Amino acid sequence: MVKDFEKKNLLFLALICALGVLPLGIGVSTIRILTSVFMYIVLAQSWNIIGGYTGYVSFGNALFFGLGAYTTGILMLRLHTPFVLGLLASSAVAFGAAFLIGIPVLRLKGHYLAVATFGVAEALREVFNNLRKLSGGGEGLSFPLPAGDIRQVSYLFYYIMFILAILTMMMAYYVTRSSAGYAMVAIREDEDAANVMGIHTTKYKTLAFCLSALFTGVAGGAYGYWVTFIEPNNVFSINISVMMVIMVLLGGIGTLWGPVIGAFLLEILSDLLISRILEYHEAVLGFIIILVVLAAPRGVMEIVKDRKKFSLSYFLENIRKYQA
Amino acid sequence: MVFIQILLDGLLLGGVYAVIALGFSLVWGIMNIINISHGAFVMLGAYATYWITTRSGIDPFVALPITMAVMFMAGALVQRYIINYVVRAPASMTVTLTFGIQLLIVNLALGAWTANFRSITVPYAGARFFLGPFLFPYTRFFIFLIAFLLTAVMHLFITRTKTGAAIRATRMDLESAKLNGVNIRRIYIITFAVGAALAGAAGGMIAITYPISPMMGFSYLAISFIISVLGGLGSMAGPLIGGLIFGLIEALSSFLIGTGYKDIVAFTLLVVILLIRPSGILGREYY
Amino acid sequence: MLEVHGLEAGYGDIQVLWGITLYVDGGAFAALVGPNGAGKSTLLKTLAGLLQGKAGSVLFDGREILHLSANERVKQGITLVPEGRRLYPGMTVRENLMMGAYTRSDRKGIGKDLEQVLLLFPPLLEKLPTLAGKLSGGLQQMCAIGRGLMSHPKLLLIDELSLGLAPLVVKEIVRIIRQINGAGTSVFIVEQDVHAAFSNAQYGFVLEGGRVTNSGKAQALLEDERIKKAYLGM
Amino acid sequence: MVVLQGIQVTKHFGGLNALLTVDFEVRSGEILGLIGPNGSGKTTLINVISGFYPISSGQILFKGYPIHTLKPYKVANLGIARTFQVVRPFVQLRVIENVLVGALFGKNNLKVGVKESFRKAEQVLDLVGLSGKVDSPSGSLTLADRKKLELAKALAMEPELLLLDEVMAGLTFNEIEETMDLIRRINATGVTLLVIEHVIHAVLNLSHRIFVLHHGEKIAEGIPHEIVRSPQVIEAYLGQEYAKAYQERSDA
Repeated sequence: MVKDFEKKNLLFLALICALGVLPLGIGVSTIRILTSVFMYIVLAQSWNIIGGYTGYVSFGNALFFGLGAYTTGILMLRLHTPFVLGLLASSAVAFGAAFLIGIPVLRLKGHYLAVATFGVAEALREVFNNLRKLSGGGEGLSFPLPAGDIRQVSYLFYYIMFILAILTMMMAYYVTRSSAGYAMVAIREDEDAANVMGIHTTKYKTLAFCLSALFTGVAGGAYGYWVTFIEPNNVFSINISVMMVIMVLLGGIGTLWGPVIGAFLLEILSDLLISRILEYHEAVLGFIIILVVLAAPRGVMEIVKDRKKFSLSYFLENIRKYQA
Repeated sequence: MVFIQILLDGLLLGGVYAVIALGFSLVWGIMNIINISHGAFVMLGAYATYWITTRSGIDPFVALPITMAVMFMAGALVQRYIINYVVRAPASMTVTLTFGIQLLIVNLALGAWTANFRSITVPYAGARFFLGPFLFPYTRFFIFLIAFLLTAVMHLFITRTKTGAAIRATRMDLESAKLNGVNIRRIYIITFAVGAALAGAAGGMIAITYPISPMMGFSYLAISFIISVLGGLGSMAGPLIGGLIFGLIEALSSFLIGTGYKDIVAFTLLVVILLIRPSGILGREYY
Repeated sequence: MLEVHGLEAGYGDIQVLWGITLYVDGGAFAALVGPNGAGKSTLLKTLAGLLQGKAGSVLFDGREILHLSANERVKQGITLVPEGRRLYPGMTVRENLMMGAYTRSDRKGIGKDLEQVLLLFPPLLEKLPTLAGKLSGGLQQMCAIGRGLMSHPKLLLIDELSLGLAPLVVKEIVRIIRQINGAGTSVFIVEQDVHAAFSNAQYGFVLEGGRVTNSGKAQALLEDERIKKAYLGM
Repeated sequence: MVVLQGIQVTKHFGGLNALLTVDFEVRSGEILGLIGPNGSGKTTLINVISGFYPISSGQILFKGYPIHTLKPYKVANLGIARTFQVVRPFVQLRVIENVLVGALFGKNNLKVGVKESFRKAEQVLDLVGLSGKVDSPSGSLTLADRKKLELAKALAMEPELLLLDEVMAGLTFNEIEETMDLIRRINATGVTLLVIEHVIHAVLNLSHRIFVLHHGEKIAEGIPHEIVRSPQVIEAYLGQEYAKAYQERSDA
């Protein structure tokens, strides 16, 4: 048992070290893809906390990404604050927004919650489209350019997103092993039963929402500085919200490593598709989404855990499970 | 005067919105599925009308029933071979799945028809009539009438026909419906296909008045959300009244605060109604 | 008419019925009683096709129907009046009754059966345009049974007839059911109220812990001390 | 000493009186049996005590403190635990994690850490006889084990008052015997119990006192042996006619 644990930890450490030195040996475009993978690990894992562990399926988590991006951007551009301070502010703004939005919205469930979170994100997108003075409105916002040559800049963002991904993973790891984590899962499994066992459900739902906002906001800020130009229709996009959900579903909802696998697979795949069949890559993505939801809604993790399951009958059973 | 004309324009537009939301709220209410691909179906309906009109030269209003028939078939196929397998699944799955369908349809359409805007030109495009000092373009006025007609037909279908009764029965008590011999799967196919046909009709109506492109659907999805929540899911009149109210609100807010803010008002309204009264302003307990 | 052999069924992994064997003859009035949690409703749901039986056989008119869906069984002539009535609350009484005839297309026959139902349950007549959700419990039960009759069943299954009804109402409804049975429809009722069940049926079964523990002539069962024991444990 | 007291407790659902001016008291250290035919309001009573439904009128006092306005989690934090008639395990959690949730929250509510709560959960599982299934997924348990788990979840909350809603329904004879024994052992540790049960012989054997609900009203209260001889009770359970016939037979 102890040995097993150590082996796992060693493997994990080795992986971190390998990823830590990896950029030194690869091209800028590959670094870029991996940076993007890390960013989506942050987003997917963060969504996993509210949508996966707590069972409150938000379709508006992009709003934290957008808020984070604009917070860092506005601070850097208008107040010339250092980047790191911007990121800290982004985390605070996202956390605070989640608190204010979460208390009323998390009373809703299922479809109503999905529509409400989507509605809040869209409303905010429109607000930023109209805040011309502050955010540049629909024309977007240009960040100051980071110093250094292309390679140095790509290192910078690789490591920023890498660290964010590790931090998010650690948060998920520790939260799910804490009493709060058990409260969240209990709420997902049966909210009424959780309530009669003494769990202040509103408190833990809101906490989960705030935690899911925290690093999403930071990632938004880092993303803005990375791509140097943001616009509301891009950073508040429903596509970002849905990507979080898809990646988690693909990897395995409510599991620690599911979001990692999902983010990796989908990001690499969509990159391959873009380079091969640019025009139809989103159509193929749509097709993959349909396939995943129908045939493997509990994701890759379930098959990893039990390899015997990898058979046609497993997929057929999944397909039949929810039919009318 | 200008103010009243703006309200009238808003009402006319509200008719189209009502038809967009009619199919969406039907599927949501009966099958408990939020069909994210509804906007894509609207777009397909617009293109169907466009192609029928431009290729055969028949009047777009005549093309509407053909569009609806085509979309009915398309909807039936999508329900039978895709949606049917997630009908009992949680929202995370149904929403994601229909998002995937939307992505697939829109991007295939982009590939096939490019992102360029197209429009149908009818000889009577500019024709209008006056009622007192107020101006009514013929096309929009007809579309408004058709919206009423479709709502009325749907109301009769749901309340007066045997299939309509079975649809309501399925909604009210699934087990009882099974015990009465209702084939639930068939009911779902009909419901979704009718929803798609209505989306098609809405798309056709939009194609007559506005330029269309494969990307047009998404904003109509958002409108469907708002109107369904506004009107509630309990009746066929809900989307009509919700659509008219929304048309008015949109016209008013663009006039009073500015065009840029109308969507903020709309989405804020959506969230506020959900929080205060999730069953909608007109929502009923029973379908 | 109905022969059940070694029927096993349940929900998901949880098995509730353990090898049920029973029969209902053509034209018979049979009853099944048992305490809460014995599996009575599960048995009826399995017979009506709402639940899939896992093993055993269910023969109806000599045909195996174990794997037929609920709507196919209705067409074969088995109709269940479910526990708690389960009317369509937002539909009128007339609409509810007509939903019972959903599988039929013989207009004349349907009209005749509607008349028949209204003759059997006169209080429903003036309530035809009323929403079913607004009826009293007794009227709801009448409407539910009427809805079941509208499918013109050969075998009518009734779950928890007396639940939540005043004794006089139960008596009245039981009288009507005997009338229905007298007209040729086989009736199989499942009840908690032992007396309501066995004082009217010809023969009956006792279900305990998912198994049939006793069966025979209804009158004999009524006097059997073991039943009281099953209920009151004395 | 009275642990729980209900004064004129009434609960309407629409026009239906699920509970009508019910007075009751649960005394410290006792097992109080609550019986009544289907639909008599037993589960509703547990639902209003545990804060699931607000009551329409009346009062419920726990150790003299009014609890009828509290949310369920508050009631639980005060030391009242309940089980559900249709068991509600957290299906995707292991057996021990289900119980852990009770130990973490419940009456202690975060005063104990995760590690210690795991130990507590193990003890409770030992007590109910599930120690062999600690790591099983709770969705895979048999009905009898699920019932035990439901009990364990409530026990781990370290309640002063435990409300049991038909923990024996659907169990075999032997399993019922086991459960009765378990309930006695729980009671022996000082926990007061209010037990709803349809398996009458079990509740008669188990309870110190019994009260009977019928159509939402209390129709009898007393020690077990008196209760089963009460004509009202026999009538409520088996119907008027049956009661009459039985009376005649036993007279003869």
